[in-house]
Amino acid sequence: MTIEEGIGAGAQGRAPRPPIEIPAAAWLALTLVFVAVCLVVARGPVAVGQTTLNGLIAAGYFSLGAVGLTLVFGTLRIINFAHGDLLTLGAYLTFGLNAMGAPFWPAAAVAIALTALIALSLDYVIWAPLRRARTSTLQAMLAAIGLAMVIRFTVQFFAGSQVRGVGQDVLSSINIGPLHLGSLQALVLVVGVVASTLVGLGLAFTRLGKQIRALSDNMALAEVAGIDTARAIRVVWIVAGGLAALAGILFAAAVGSVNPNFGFFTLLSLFTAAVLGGIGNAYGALVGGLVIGLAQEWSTLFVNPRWKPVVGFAILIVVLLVLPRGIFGGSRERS
Amino acid sequence: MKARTHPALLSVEAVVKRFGGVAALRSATFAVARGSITALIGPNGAGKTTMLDLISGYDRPSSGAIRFDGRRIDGLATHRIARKGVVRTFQLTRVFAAMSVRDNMLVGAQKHPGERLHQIAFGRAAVRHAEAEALERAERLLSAFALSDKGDHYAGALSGGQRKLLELARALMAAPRLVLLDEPMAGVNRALGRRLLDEVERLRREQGMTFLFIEHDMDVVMTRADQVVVMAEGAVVAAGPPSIIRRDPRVLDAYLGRKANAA
Amino acid sequence: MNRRQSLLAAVAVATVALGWGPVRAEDGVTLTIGKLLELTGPLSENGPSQDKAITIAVDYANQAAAAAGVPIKVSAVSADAQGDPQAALSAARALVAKGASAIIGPSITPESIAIANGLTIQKRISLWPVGTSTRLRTIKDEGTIFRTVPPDSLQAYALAAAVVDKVGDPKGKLLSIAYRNEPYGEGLAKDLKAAWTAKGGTIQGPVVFDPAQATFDSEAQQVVDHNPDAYVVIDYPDTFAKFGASLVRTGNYDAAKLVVPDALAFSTVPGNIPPPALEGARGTRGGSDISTDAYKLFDQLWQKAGGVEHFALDANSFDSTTLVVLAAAAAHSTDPAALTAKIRDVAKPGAPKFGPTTLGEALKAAWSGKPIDYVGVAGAFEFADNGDPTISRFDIYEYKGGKLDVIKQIDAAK
Amino acid sequence: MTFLNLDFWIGVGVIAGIYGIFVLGLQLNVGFTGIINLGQAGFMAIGAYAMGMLVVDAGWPMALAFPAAVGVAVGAGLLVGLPTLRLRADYFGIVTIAFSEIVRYVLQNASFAGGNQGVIGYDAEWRAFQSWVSPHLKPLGLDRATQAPLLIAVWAMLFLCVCGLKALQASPWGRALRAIREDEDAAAALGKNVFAFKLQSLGLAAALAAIAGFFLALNVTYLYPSEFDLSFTFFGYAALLLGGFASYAGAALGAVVLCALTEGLRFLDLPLSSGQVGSLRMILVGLMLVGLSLYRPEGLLGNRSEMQLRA
Repeated sequence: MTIEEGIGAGAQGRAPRPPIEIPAAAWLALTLVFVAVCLVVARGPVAVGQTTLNGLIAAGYFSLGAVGLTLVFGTLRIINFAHGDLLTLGAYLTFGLNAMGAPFWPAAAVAIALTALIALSLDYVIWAPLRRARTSTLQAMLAAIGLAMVIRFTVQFFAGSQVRGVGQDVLSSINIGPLHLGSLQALVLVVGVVASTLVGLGLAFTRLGKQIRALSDNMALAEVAGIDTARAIRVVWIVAGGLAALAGILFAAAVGSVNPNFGFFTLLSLFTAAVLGGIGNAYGALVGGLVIGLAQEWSTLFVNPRWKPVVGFAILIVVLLVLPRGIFGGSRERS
Repeated sequence: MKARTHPALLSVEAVVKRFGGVAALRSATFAVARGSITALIGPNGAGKTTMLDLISGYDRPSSGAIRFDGRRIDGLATHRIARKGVVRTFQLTRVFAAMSVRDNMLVGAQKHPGERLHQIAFGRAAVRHAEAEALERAERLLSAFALSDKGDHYAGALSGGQRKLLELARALMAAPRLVLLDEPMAGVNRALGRRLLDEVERLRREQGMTFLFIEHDMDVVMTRADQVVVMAEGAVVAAGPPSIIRRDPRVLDAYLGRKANAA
Repeated sequence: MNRRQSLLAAVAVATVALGWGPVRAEDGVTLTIGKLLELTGPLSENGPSQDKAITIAVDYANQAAAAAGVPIKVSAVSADAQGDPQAALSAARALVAKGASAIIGPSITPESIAIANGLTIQKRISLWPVGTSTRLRTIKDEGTIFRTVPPDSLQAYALAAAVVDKVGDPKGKLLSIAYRNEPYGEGLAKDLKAAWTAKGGTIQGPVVFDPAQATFDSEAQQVVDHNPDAYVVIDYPDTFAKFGASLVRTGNYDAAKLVVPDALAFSTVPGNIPPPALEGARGTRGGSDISTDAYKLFDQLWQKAGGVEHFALDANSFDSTTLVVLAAAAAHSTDPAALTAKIRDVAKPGAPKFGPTTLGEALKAAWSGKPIDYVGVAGAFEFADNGDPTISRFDIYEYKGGKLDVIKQIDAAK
Repeated sequence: MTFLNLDFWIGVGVIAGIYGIFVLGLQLNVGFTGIINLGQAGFMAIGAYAMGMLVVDAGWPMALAFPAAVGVAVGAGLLVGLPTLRLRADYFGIVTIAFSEIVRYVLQNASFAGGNQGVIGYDAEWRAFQSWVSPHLKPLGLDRATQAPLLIAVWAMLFLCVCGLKALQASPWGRALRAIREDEDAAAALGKNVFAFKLQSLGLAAALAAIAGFFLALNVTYLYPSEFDLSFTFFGYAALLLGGFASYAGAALGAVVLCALTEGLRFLDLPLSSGQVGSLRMILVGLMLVGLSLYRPEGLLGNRSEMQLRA
């Protein structure tokens, strides 16, 4: 991209994209409603209602986990394979503090702060040097794969690989007529929606948010324009690390029992949600999570649930081919 | 039916290009005569580089047509247009930094059998022959641009000026019919600049090549170009031989930014 | 002998002299057992409990041998199979390199087949896999593979019998089947479906769920739909902790209607499985006439050792280890091939019976060369020629107050 | 000495050779064309399963099934590349991950590929050949080693592939590929059909993955979906990074060093529980990956100057 085009593009039309693409969101909502109606006709309201609720819960897990991932990926161009293990780190720090006598939720709050701090210090130790050496996306990806192993197996070194009960009440559920959802699951859903919306609003309307979005569009340009990129990057890592820990803790509490692999196993679903929604877009993570969650749960109405994981991946490929920048990413754009 | 040889090798007809909401090009129209050296001038942001991008297929026009030798090329992919004999250099020179200067040149060779897997396996003689021919052509061009001693150096290790010369020499490897140059003189010292322009004139004289180049240095434009196209704010405001353009009031307005009435 | 062969011979002599190689001396036997565990990778939740089960068996055998005056000392070396057949093959070789005379584990069939074909069959090293897939029987193991886990075909009959015992005549009765997407579940579900429909019952499902999912609510709903007369869920403890909670949350799940196979048989239910998911449920497990007190002893040893809770099929690893010790005692040697040859002599049908509570006498009898029939915690073995246990006796147990209580024994062959 | 066990190190040599061939494909894609192919394990699965099913279900001789399986994998490579190679590099990487996971789940759930029961019995001809060859290895003292013939076969194929790829890389085709890696747009402006070259590169990488899959199938004698999960691709990239992004020989060396390192660590006996030793092994591999990316991104054989020019 030549300088003239760069400045031209920056100034003329492609200012950092407004957070919500009104048409895309409306178009998507319509499709989902339409599909839901067809399903009700085919499989009856209760079955569809319940699977929709299950889909929303899955959407809560995916979007809460994907917000931090999409923020880092969008802003710093890092395919952070270690993000899943930040979820595990948050959960196991909570177990550690809990075992030392702290009650569960206060321990969780401390664990979230600790994980955010660790994510931040990892930026100093690994990501900042890589940025300074201007290494390729592939180099950063390999460092992320290595970091993922270091975090996962350090947790396993101390906590052991056996399955561990989290001890929260996974049985209590809320009944809406014939439908039901676990109360902890409802918490995950609410926190997932709230977190991605808050981050979305923060990106859109706060000064810091605009700086972070400028960062994601063109780091060099942002620096030239006088943005304190170091501070913006610090905030990105604190938010991403904290949200990852929150997601990990709620996931473990709602699921009820985990082992150190759980963060890594959900990573691909988080990627799918982030990429589907459009990288760097917090609402995208919510929408991406919603699309996959609903599609996977709805698929169980027609196909044996053994195919659920394939549904998620198939949707990712199809949407990426049609909208190469994800649902909110907008149309084709030169790499 | 032999292709009718149009008077104009390249004709740009009412080309518009919008980025998001803003029009970088507002219906530009001009022609480049066969065998001519045409300069494309105008203030920054006039859309000159965008025009080069559209002609070379790096980007697509929003509307309008671009014809080369009578046939439309504005929908074709870059490599298809290049194979028709339209090559370009970039404003920020783009050499293959981690490859040797000689390899950079050899990549420029066209229709090289060695680039097709089945030829490597079954057409080994043709490959050797084409490679020898390409090597000989590369050496000739390198010496014409005073780069023959740099053959084995990394292209990335060359100075800014030398890189520009390499990029041009590489473009000429393809024996092109139309060469698009994006500020070829930028960063090149005067002596080398003169040598480059002499080489351009020699190629036009000996091989009938046509050149369209973006240039800001007015005395180069006035002495070397036989046609000039003036652009401002995404439109062509004037076109013609340097002697007329020099006196045309619209050119002055274009540079001073006054709202000149379009050509 | 060219130079190369003499060098190899010299190395061989050196190792024997230093006591690392197989020893046939009269004074005593120092047996090394190879633990092939899933310590990292997708199945790493299995590793710690298998490790503990084998370690307990080794310690218990050492105590019993010392008490009975049998000169055999047992130690163990471990290696990580990583849930990947190639890594498992290399891990098995590392165990043999560290002097292991037999290999306990790995926990999935692909790894067992890779190790058998790549190493243990040719070197006649006994392999004690936990996997139950029928594929393991298609390879010619030349008597080197032994399984203390009952084959799917037998356990499927036991499961069907357990359900009949609960709901009575299968005609017109709806059985809902669900299993975790892997060989263990698939094999058992197929045979159970055949057994149940053969008795006139009808089947719902099988619902197959992928262990790495975030939620299992839709799958759980399908299991309890149409209010079936009974459900069979074939799963491992880690996923069942999540799946069980989803079942309870459906609102119309009754644990008393649930029947589970031996992978979910624990003397005390692990803490992470919500009690309402299993309380009152029934299950099947390899049985013998000393089941109850053998299991009590195993549970005492397990609780006394501390550390991880029960997981799947840990009693089977305990028995495999004990049988290897007995075979080494019978063979007076730690040479893998000699040990392998004696395994059937320590589980010979009709020979005097011994169990975990009488391990000292069993070791003495084995050391003196007399054939014995060792009955383990997970049932009697008496290996068929393909290494599967022939005994078709199964315990039907019920969970009361989070404890496993054997309520009945049946013979699945009939 | 338990550490110098011949059988063990022959086994490690076989695994290193399989990874070597697998990584050559990655080197061609990443090192020489600039496409981040994270679906290599998927192509390997397609190659291995195609061979297995052709022998077991269709009764083909292995000598025919193997080349046919490579062809199937190349076809899969082209089919995947056609719609996706125009995506941005990191998006293409993620799509290829999705592809390789879909392949794994289909193999596990579809009945045609044996599902959870896998595929077995395809290696009868090879085992016959192996038992015929073993005695002839007596002069080398390898007659008792279980996998010696496989070791020789794998490394012969690896050597062949390295030579073939080196010749390709020196050809104008290879030069065009490197130009595309340096600057796609400049290469296109010189008349190179960038998309076609990338597709050929991906197809060739799929062929190499299939060859690696063939030898993996012979090594483990039983095809099962979890043998081809993402960790295989990640481990391959670790070997590639270790070897350096500049040469095929470097890629093969990276595979050998990494396998020798990780398998050698099995003899680490520390006063820790077996679970902790297992975790420690993986932590060390992870630290190596991070360390290499930070302090020696060009790996063992790559040259730093070339990388700096490119930055």
